[in-house]
Amino acid sequence: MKQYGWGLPLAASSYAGSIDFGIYLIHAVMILIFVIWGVFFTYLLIKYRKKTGVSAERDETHGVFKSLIPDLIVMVFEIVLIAVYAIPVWSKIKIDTPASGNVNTVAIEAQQWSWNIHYPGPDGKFGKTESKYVHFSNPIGLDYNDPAAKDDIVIANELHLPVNEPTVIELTSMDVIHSLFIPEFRLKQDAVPGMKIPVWVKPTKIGTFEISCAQLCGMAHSFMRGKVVVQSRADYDAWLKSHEPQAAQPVSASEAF
Amino acid sequence: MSATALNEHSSHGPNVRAYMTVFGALLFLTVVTVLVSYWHLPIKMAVAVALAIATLKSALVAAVFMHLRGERIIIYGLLGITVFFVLFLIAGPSFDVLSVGGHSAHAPVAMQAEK
Amino acid sequence: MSQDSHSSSKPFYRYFFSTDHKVIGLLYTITALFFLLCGFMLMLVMRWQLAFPGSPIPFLGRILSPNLAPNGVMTPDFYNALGAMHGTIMVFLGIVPLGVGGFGNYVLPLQIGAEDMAFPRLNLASYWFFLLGGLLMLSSFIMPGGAAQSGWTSYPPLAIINPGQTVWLFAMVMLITSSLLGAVNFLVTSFNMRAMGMKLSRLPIFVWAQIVTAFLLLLAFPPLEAASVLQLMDRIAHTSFYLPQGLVILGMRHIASGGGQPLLWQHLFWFLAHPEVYVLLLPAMGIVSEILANNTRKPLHGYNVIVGSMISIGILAFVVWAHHMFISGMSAVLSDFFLVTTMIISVPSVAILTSFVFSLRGGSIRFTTPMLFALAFLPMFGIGGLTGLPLGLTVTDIYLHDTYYIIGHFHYIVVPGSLLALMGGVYYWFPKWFGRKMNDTLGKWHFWTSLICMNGVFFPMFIQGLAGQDRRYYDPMAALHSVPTQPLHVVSSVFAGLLFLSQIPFIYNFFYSIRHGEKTDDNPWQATTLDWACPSPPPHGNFTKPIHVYHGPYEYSPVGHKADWIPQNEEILA
Amino acid sequence: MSSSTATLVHQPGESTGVTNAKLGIWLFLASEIMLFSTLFTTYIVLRLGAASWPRGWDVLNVPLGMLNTFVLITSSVTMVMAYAKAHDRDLKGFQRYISLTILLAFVFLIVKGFEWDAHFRHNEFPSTSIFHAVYFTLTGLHGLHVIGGIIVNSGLLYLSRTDFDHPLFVGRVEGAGLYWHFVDIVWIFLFPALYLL
Repeated sequence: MKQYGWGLPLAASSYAGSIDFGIYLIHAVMILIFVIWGVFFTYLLIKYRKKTGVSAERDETHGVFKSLIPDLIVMVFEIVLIAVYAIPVWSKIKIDTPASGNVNTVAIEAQQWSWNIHYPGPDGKFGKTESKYVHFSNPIGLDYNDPAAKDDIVIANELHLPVNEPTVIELTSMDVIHSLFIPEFRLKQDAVPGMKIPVWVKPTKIGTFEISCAQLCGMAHSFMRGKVVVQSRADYDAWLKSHEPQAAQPVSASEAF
Repeated sequence: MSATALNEHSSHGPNVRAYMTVFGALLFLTVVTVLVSYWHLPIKMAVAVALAIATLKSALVAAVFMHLRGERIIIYGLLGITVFFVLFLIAGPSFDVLSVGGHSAHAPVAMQAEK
Repeated sequence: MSQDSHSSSKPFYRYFFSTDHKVIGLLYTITALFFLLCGFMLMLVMRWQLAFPGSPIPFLGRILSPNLAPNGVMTPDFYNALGAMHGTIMVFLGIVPLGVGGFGNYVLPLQIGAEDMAFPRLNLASYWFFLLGGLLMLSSFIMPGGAAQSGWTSYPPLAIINPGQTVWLFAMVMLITSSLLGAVNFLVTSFNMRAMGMKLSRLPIFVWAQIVTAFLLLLAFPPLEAASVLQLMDRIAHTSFYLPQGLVILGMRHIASGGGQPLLWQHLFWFLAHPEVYVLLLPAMGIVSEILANNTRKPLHGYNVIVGSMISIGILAFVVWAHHMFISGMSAVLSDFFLVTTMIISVPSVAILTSFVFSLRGGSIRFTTPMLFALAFLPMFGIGGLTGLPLGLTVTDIYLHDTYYIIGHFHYIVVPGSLLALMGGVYYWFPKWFGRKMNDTLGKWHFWTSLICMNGVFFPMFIQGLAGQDRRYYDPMAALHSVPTQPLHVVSSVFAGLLFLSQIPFIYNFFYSIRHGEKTDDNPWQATTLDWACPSPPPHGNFTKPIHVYHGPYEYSPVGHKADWIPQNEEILA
Repeated sequence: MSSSTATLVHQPGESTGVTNAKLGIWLFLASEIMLFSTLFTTYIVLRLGAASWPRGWDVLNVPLGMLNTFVLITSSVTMVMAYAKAHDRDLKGFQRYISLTILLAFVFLIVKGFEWDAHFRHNEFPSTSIFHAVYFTLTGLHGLHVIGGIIVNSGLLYLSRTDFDHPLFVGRVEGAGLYWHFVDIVWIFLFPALYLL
């Protein structure tokens, strides 16, 4: 399937398939319901249009509740849809995110009009961030006195992920509400300032995809785009190594940027 | 049914004695609620007690001063629906803050207490 | 402004300060139609930018000041301002005042046989709060800092940082006060001033719709008023109800005490906004039921089902608000609860639509102009409702949230749904307002062109939504995944222009027919409800003879009777 | 007070048995209940989500708050006495009690003014902390409603000189009373929430 077109874009994450199934199923049912009602509607219009001499027949006794049977069928379908599909898949995607301890984790701090991707580096721990350290060369305000921050890598608008491995993204924002939207992964989560929201994804296809912002965040809301590069494990490790800060300066702004 | 007739029916006349007893009860309950808060009970207990006293006081004011006792069904229905929506209005966001506590950068007081 | 203000000679004084519910109803209708036109204009300018991003706007480009549109090309801020004001004007200044203020004020007292509203001066105050709030909202464009730019939902912290929001909040508080005064007036009138014999089971569906709408307005608006006051405090007194700790805005640390929560605003806003969308819908359903019953010459199918569904919509509307917040950082467990309530509320809406379609069965359908609008409402509201299913479902909402799919969904319910029904209402009650009929051929032209153009504007949005086109994008070409669907923007924009042109016959027809329309008698549509049992236009005090109601509202083609209708105030003599 | 409805001949009709004024006031109070429960939701949500929340005793002057509660309860009683007097057609008694209510309302505002002034003097403003923001906004909006009550009651006092025996006057006093008792109930919940917990 071409990457982008008129229909749904390429499905490139583990749960993308189940979301697409839901969208196609509901659209099929919707079109079916609309066609049936449409035919019935036009039939009624043609059959019961005003003919001279023929007056309307009053038939209030005709089963009022009998006419609600189609609604009942739709309601039963909805209840089954909720119980079997919506709640289980929703909890798979949003509720039981893998614990961020032993899984590959990345932190994304959205800011007005760019995504700061923050890798924990080899020690696997994120450095503390303080708003008072925010500086042009240190956009997320990493506190370099904290030992864990020494090896952290912060890159703007370029998220690298290993393929076929779940990654937990700790999503937050530094100023207004943004929304991380990666169409191919069917991933969308608002980045709310003051909240660190874990979102997980397991990419299934190697390639370059697009990050876009889905929540109005001011002037350059439509230009706040990033790149997701899904690589094999080896390439991913090589890329990470190439971006590690060489000599860890104690205090001054790191050149990791 | 001219307007004044309706008045007679619904509020069956004011009785001053009831007003004075409620007045005394309200003053007493205010003193009680202040004293109770003086003991620094644990937060959940303190909230429950304060809420109970406040609800009792407002029930007194509503029933006697606002003549809600002998009122008609439509007023009870109106207040019932409003209170039903108020419960949702308070429960929704509060449940959201409590359960999302894990996400937020500084977990709420309640969550900290349990951790 | 006592009673003589109605008959005093000075026309301006007689119209703008009369406390007669009919004059206020007409004022509401005409003002709301004017605001709808303004909101429509804003949308046209936006559509130009969406169809041809970055190209100078043809006529307007030269007139606009450089900071709004340097050499004709609009800035992103101005685009956001257009988007925010389009939403606010259409919802709060257009459809609600037209459906509730205009039709409700004029038709409700007539349909229940009352001489006037319970509190006429309160009614006038409600109109004046609406007019001043509307003008304040419109004037925010020329205020320093420009109009509000953070969407009609004005989510903080963006709404706290962006300019132009303070005037928006003041205007909103005035509009809310207007709606609250109106709601109190409607409820007291409908409960306390019904004609003799007009029991609740004999109320026309239009009156039921206005009662449920008034309840929604009465109980849902105050939370937004409180939330707006809090946002005003955040903007003016630098409190931080919605601002968490340590915000860094464009590199500068935001000096605020912190401790607030952005999600709090979303909860309070959507607590209003969802009942608000039912406030947009219910008057239209009331109008459709009146027109359907009248033009199928047969009682509505399942009167009790419709009234029961409307009441359950009124109650359930308060417990579904968070389906707008599935992916907004709200707790996922709460999303499951709101998923269930959202699916429950879809049942009464479908039940009403089913009853409307079954009402056609066995009727003798007259395709008058209002009937065309009412009939078109059914399939269009069907599309709008059905496309709500994937958005109500949490899982599919992950992908479809904040995309053009949502814009298509709610526009289908509001434009070919409510607005079409409201226009049908104008054609239906025009003879009652002015004693003259609107021209039919112009009406039919207006109907067919509007219907086609509306579908042309909004149907491509579903396709764009499925492709993931994001909402509120100044430059849709910026995102790679929305480049393939860019031609659809051009299609929508062309149809939007045609939709504007197709309104011209309606505007001309409306003002032309006031004086030169074909004269009609008091009841041109042979309708049974009480609003047609008084002269048109009804004098002050409405009914010339005392009104006594004997039977239900839609006594059409009674068995064994020559005439195929019996007015509500006439006995059924077997 | 010639209201326009009075001049129209009131056709006998279906009604709920509750006068228009009373039903209107109760509907208005229902929307006020929603307004103040939103403010309480804000208080609860912000308190639950806050890292730390000061105890009322340490930050606010609880004795003054208690005095204010007494003042408001007494004004509620004088209001209902004013209604009783109006109901029994006693003009002098009504005017005495309604002026007492207005006076007590002013006392409430003055005491509130002292409290606020004390905070301002320690330069604690709404923007100092989230607690102060909630405190000032809630008590401020409640104060606005008290001012509204003063305006309504003084309007009644002024009109009682001429329209005291107008049939609808007692209903209007009852309506003003309902509103005033509601403002008192809001304070009954506000006082423990802000001062004592």
